[in-house]
Amino acid sequence: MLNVVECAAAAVAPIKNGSTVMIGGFGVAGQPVELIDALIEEGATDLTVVNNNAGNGDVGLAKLISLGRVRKIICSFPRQADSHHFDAKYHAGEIELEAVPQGNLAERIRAAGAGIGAFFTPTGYGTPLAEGKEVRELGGKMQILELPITADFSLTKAVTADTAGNLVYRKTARNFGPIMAAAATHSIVQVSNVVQRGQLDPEVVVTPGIYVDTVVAIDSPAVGQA
Amino acid sequence: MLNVVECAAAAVAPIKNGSTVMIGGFGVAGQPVELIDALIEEGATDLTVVNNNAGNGDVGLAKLISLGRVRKIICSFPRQADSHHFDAKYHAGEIELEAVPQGNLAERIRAAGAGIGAFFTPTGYGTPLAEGKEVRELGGKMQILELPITADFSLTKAVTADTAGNLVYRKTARNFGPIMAAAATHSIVQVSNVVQRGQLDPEVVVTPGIYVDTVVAIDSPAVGQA
Amino acid sequence: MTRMTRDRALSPEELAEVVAADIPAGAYVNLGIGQPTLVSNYLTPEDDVTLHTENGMLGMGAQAHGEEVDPDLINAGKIPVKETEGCSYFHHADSFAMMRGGHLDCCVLGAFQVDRNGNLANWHTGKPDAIPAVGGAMDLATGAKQTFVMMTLTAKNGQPKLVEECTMPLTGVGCVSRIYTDQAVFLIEGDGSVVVRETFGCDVEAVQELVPFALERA
Amino acid sequence: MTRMTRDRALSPEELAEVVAADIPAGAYVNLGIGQPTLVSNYLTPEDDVTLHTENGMLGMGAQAHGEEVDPDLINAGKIPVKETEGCSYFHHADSFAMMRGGHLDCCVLGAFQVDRNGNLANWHTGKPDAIPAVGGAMDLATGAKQTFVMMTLTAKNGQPKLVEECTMPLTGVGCVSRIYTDQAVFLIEGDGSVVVRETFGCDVEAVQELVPFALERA
Repeated sequence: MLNVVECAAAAVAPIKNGSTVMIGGFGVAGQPVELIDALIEEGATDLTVVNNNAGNGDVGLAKLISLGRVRKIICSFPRQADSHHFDAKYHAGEIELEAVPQGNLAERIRAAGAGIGAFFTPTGYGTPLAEGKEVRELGGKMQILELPITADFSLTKAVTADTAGNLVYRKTARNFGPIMAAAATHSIVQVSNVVQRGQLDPEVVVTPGIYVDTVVAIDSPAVGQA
Repeated sequence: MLNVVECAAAAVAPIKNGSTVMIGGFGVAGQPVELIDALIEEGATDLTVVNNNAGNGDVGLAKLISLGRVRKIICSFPRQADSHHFDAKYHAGEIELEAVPQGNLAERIRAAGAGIGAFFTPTGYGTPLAEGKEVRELGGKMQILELPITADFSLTKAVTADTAGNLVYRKTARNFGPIMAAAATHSIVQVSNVVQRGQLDPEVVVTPGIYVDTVVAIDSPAVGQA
Repeated sequence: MTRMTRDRALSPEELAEVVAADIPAGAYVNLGIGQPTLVSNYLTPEDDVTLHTENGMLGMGAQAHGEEVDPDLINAGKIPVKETEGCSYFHHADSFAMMRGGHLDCCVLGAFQVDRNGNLANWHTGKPDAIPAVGGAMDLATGAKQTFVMMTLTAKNGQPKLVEECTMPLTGVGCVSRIYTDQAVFLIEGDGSVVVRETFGCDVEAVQELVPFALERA
Repeated sequence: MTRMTRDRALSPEELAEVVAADIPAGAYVNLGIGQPTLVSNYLTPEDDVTLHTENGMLGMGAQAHGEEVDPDLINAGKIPVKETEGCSYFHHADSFAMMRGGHLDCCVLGAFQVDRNGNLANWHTGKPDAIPAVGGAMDLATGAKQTFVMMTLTAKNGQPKLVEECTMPLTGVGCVSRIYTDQAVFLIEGDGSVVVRETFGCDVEAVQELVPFALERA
């Protein structure tokens, strides 16, 4: 049942040491900035984080990493121009990295939400990222076996939630939001606004409320107009 | 590139003997009635059909079966009160049946469209429908290996297409439409109306145009109001 | 919640009311075709239970009648239904992913047989000439967090339906957690033991006579 | 289409124009980050080419500037872009399913190395202390119907980039079908042979000197 909370701190309060936390967003689009900040404040450590990247600059996920709170990161693209906090921890052997092709990352997250125990994919076959993985020829293609990525919590961002927990997103900020909310045992979503049941057209709901545990409305800086 | 044709006959003309054809719909909702009728007229035989059922009454898929045009059917629920044409052909040994749990049917169709070579699922483990399938314990559950269901053609129904091929559906008539259009090499869709590019909100498109090859606008009997 | 005392075997409607009372507030639930559908009649708005139908809808409403009927809005039994506020639509793979991914709190299914290990047989009588038709039963039985069975305790021919080991082809392995019958409610413990939670119009001894293995008392 | 004759090695912009001319009308295309992005400048409305960006959009438009910038609308390189008429949005798994399911007609990628069997290395230099960062490159290389590479024929240090066998960690196996370089366009035949389709500002002999295996002539 949906829990609508008053502030980001209350939303992330259940996250305990040792949790696996999926964090949505691709670049700034869909990044749950205020939830990440609340997680930094809240203090949970020894975290495994699932994100497309490994933090940028000095804030958000980068700050969480710099504080030594992340034990392991599962992502597709850790190395960036401004991923210096991750880079330093990685070279110091203080953070574990599981680098995953972005499509395998998305499909493995989807598999966790969809009850798929494992799947074969051609992506990654013959590359260092397939080392140690089971290989099989299927449909005339060499494929590797990939496992679901599950999580205790997900932190994602949508634009509007209704009081049934249904979510709609905005443009490319949708990205990992729907699949992470479905994959996590406890999904936490920040939205710009919460409306009453019946205010969202059932045809356009992207994430049905069954996947949403906690919603918090946060006044985000105004976004541009399309 | 999208091909908008004038009539159902032109839409199904490419379907040749021996083709595998997915047909959308769950009950009457989403059933591409006019496309099925055109396929009956068009004459292709030795077909493999993928549908949730095996025909009802004396029209549509039931008629196609009664005419001896279907070599094999892949479906979840063949036996119904009015599936007498299928029942007769089946008991006469004149049609091959692959009975698939409905969720495995949907997921196997999705896998074909998504480039997944095979997947493990708990559904069906320990049942007669898993006989001969590979079994493995994953995530503490016994699971079976399922392969994608591909098709040469799909016949589905949506409510509106734009000239880029984007589709939106109506209520529970959505059902198998999006996954069948994505899985088939050549997807054929009947819609109630075609609008210009830009007339559908990009946030609410359910099937992006990349999955749609042929569209035909057909005046269907008016549907009820929500 | 106070358990009602009853002095006779229950009608399907009465049993549906017992099942409805056991569904937690706020739950997401799928009710199988047939007798389980009756459960929806005993869910109140205060229960805030959301119904899933596997043909692509969450927040399914009551059966539609007359002018409310919309051919594009039906349930898994192909019966016209209505919307509820807060409902949503999705395609078949997303709908079954919801079920198979363990997101439904509970499903209620009918059964031919259930055995002491929670194995379920409800899709195929096992007759050699029967046409296999499974629909979504295997996905529901295996995918929901809890699978409740609603059935009569014995078949029309008097044969037990709660058995030592299913003889009919299985729908799912070890998936049933509770059995609601006209004469008693049973809890499947997972270690082969089955507890009689309550009886209707008879005592545990009478129920025991209809079940071919030793039952546990609550 | 008439092939232009050129009398010198091509600039990245000129090469992008060559690639654009080879993309069939009506194609669905993904352009990799960096030099491949230039190709979009040479696609005309008449080409009716639809661009995919793996962060969840089909029908991606041109780069956004000034007041057009919307932080919720970016491409895979995290650069603000615009919509086109007929565009659509979807989540990451749906976006990669589109790519991995073989629905894109073509993708254009940069490369560190390509070898005669179409193996591609473009994500990792192989240095032991390098942090592996692959993004969507492996999905694109393996998933698109055709993978085109755009690169200089030799690295800055003069080393060949079209090689007998890749020495850097692979991105994909046998996935490249054409290589567009500043000095020539190559067709990968799949049997280990590589055909020089055209040269820019040099003859085939000069190109052969920069490639460590025997090339075929068109």
